[in-house]
Amino acid sequence: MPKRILMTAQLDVIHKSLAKMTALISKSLNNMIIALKEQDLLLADEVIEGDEQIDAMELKIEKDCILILARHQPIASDLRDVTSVFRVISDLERIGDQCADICEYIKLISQEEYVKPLVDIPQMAIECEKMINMAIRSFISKDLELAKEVLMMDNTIDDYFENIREELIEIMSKKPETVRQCTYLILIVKYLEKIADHATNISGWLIYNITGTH
Amino acid sequence: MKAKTQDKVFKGIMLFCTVLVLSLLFLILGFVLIKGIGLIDMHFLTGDFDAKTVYVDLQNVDGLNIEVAPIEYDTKDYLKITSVESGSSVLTGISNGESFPLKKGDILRRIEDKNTVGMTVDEFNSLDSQLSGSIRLKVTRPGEGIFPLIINTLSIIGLSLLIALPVSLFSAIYLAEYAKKGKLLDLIRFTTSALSGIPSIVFGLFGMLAFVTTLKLGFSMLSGALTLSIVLLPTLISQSEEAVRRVPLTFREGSFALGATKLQTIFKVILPNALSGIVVGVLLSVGRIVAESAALVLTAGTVALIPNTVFESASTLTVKAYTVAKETGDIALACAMGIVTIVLIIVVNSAVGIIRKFDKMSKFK
Amino acid sequence: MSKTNKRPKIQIKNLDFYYSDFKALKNVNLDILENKVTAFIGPSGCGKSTLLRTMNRINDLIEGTRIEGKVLLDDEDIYQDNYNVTTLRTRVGMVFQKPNPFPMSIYENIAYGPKLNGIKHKSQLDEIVEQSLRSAALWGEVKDILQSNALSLSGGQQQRLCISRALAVSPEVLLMDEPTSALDPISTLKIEDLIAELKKDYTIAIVTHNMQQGARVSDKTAFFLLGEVIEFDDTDTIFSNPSNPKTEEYITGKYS
Amino acid sequence: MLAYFCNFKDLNMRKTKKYEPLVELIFRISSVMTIVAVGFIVLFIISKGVQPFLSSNKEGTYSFVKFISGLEWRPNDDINKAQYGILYMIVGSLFATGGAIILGVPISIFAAGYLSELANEKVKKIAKAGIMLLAGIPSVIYGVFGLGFIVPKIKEISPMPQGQSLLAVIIVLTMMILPTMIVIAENAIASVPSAYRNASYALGASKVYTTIHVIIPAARRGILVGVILGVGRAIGEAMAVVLIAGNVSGGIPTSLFEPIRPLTANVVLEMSYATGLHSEMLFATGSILMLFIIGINLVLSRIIKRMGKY
Repeated sequence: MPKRILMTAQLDVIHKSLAKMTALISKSLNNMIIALKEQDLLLADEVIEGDEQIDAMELKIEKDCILILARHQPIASDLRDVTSVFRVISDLERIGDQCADICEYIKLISQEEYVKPLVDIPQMAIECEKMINMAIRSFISKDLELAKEVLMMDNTIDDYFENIREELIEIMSKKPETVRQCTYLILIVKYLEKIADHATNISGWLIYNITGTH
Repeated sequence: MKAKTQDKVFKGIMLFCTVLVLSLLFLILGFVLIKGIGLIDMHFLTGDFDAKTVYVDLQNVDGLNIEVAPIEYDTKDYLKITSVESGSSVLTGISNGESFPLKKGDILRRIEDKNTVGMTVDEFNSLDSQLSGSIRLKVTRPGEGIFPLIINTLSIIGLSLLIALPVSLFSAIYLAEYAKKGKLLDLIRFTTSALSGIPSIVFGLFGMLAFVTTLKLGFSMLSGALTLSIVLLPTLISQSEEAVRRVPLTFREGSFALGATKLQTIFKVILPNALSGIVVGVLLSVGRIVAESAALVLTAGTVALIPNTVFESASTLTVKAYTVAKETGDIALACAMGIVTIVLIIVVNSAVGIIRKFDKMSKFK
Repeated sequence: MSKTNKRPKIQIKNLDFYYSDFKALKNVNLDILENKVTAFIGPSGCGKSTLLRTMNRINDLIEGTRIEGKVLLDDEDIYQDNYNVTTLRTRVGMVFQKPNPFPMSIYENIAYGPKLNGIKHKSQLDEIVEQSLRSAALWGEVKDILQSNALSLSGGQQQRLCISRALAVSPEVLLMDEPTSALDPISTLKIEDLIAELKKDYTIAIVTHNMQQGARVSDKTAFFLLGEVIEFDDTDTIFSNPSNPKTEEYITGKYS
Repeated sequence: MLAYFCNFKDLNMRKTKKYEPLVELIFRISSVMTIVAVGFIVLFIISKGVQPFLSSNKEGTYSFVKFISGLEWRPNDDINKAQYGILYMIVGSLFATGGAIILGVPISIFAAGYLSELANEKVKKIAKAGIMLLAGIPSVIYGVFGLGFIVPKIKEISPMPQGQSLLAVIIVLTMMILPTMIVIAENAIASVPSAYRNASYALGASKVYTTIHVIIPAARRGILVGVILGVGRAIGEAMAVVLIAGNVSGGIPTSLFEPIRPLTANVVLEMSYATGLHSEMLFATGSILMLFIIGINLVLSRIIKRMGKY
């Protein structure tokens, strides 16, 4: 049977770049969490700069995907493979941006004493990181079960978000001087919740890639 | 490099063979022309083949130029007419009731009761002036004219085509339009190719056995023509069938679409368009008959006269060329006849060429 | 798609080509890069096949053709006087549109070229035959039926046989004149895979009226229209972002 | 208006419908004519040819073995003095035909190859017209040419007193069958698909190399058909051969210069005046000739079929 050498070679290039990009994303996530916990200004900057590299990767993969569509007219499973990659990279890029935004806020409140020792937020962040990594792994290794699990985890993240948000609002209502820091913390938590949403998107695209349905 | 020399060698061989074959053509044509051209003149083309001797009655003998001339098949010298002036009385000669005008080349054997052997021209003139009233001359008109042979050839062509053409045409139509695959069709194809493989001497044997003896037609133009019609079947059938098949399918569909029946389509659409192919078949057959001799020798006989009826023997040009070469060994006369047959064949071939070219041009694919 | 600019194997320099008085090619200038696949695309009658056939001078066989300009093979003009045409054709092989194996055995077909060039002893011929069949990805399918008649093979197999026959004279360039237009889709893709393999050792120029095939197999693409090269560039550019509007029209199928 | 048309059409339909089957029957009958013709020919000749060997034959009988193996042909009204052996004629015919084929086939293949592949248009047209004419020339003219030109030439170099000989027959037969074989071989070679030529040139082969190694082998089926026709015409030729064969009355030829009496000559020479047993023996000679030709055709066409696979 014909092996369509050139096309499979192109697909490999894309998958390798994707793997590289996802590695960058999980590194940024991890750094972001550490920066959040230790209010490490240097690490936050590193994450922010790292985001440009992620954006560049996204552009390259996008160009490769377009070329393979133009040059090799992939169909059926190959087509789903390319289109799902094409869409997933925008989710990944968004995740990168959100990590950078979180770090911006971390920097803003890095000099202050945290209003309360952060326990839930880092926990939520770790939960997000786990979810993202699972989503990425499920996408790359095309693991349908793993992807479904990721979808389940979304609710836990949402609960975190509600509780932390209510807690912070309560703090703010009692101690007006903490309003600035708490707002930033609420924004950080909001970003974490959106990161989780992207994870579900990634899994959703994997499910589409395998089954052809959303 | 080795292939290069190999190329040269092969090219040399191929060129040599082609030149050899064409030189054969010039060799034969040259031989036949050189040997035979001398004999060809009006007399040769229009005269009878066999010499004949008659008694001619004349009022008087004037306006006549004669000379003493030896005759091939006779050692003695006779008086030969060199030319006849117009209006000369000899043109009114009568031989047993029919007019028999004397003409150039006739030999005067006797005048009244005097033999002209050894007579000089003056003696003849002085003798003739003494006589008055009607004079009787004994005259021999030499033969070796091929006029009857040409006529016989043409009539045999006509007769055999008359027999063979309808059968071949109907057979071609059947093969092209009606025949279905199967045993019968295979048998027809096999026998047609077998016919074209049988040598003409075997046809001659068959013709002699079937027509000459069994049907008691004797050595005659009819039995010759019947034999030939069988010889022609393969050529006529294959050419006509091919011509019919070449008529494009769209013609048939058009005609059927108008409600025409199969027969109407065949006669109104297919045959008219296949005409040129059929005519080529006829011409090729004419060429074959002109070249034919073996089949005719044993069936149409070797009499060099124009028969009054179809049941009398009639020799064609080639048959007589054979007998002349075989019996008298007269190469020159045979070659002269050969020239005429070759001319006929050239005419036929070029006609075929023209029709094929014209046919191509009128083809609209 | 590596962008490195490879050495040009064949250079076409302001080439005009005439069939008696019809000008089939007008001032064509392009380079065929070594070990790359260059595709010629364009509507039928645009001269793409004519150009291909000038590269091994097989157009010489057609009476009344005339050429102006240069065709350089390794910087040597193949149309200069007393240039040895037969050696040219052993260096520039050609595969035709309809598979045309000789009516001989598979072995004879492939051995024809080497024998023609003076290779005689059997052991050498056997080796060349196997090697050519392997490089045309046909060895597995025919190694036990080498003596059977080439015409008994399938269309795709016959075309690969013709390719291996061309490879048997170890050409440097392989010209392919619409090699798959007479083949079924599966055989077509097999031939395209073969081209992808062959380009490692041979420079390939391919004419195709099927744009998608051009996109799939080639590194460089030239778009022809009415005997002129409208655009010649990397296949990536031609098929994603062509500069000339006529090319755009053609490859998007809006060409009238 | 419409009514008129319908009426007209019905009339037309009824008229032709009636005749159609009758005319089609005529077509069918005429198509069978070739079978009838061949049937009668074989029947008549074989039945007449077999008679002299049947004991019931009123003209007297002659032993088939003596006929087939005899080396003397001396017809005689007195049955016991008559000799009707044709073995030496068969050998003569075979030698002559064999010689013509050995000479003719290579020449015709090479000439056809040149004409079809290497000659330019003008030369091709003229040469083909010339060859068509050669093919059309009556065999008697070949005989006359043989008698007038070849026989004297052979006489000069031949140890025998007269020029009529096996050699003369071979030369004339070759000249006669060359055009037929060339025309058929040229058609066969020309109809080899040009894809093979392109393929061969593209491999660097020259025109001549391609013609010799690809085109002619590819056309060998057509060429063999031409050879079969050539053989048929050579062995069946009568008129030309009679003039130059010498028609000796006995003895198997041991050299090219010896005169021979081919089967066909035997028939033509004596048929017109032969009677009774003598004429039946001539028919027997004819049937032997026919069997030969049918045999050769079957054998060679079998070869062609077997060659079919390439």
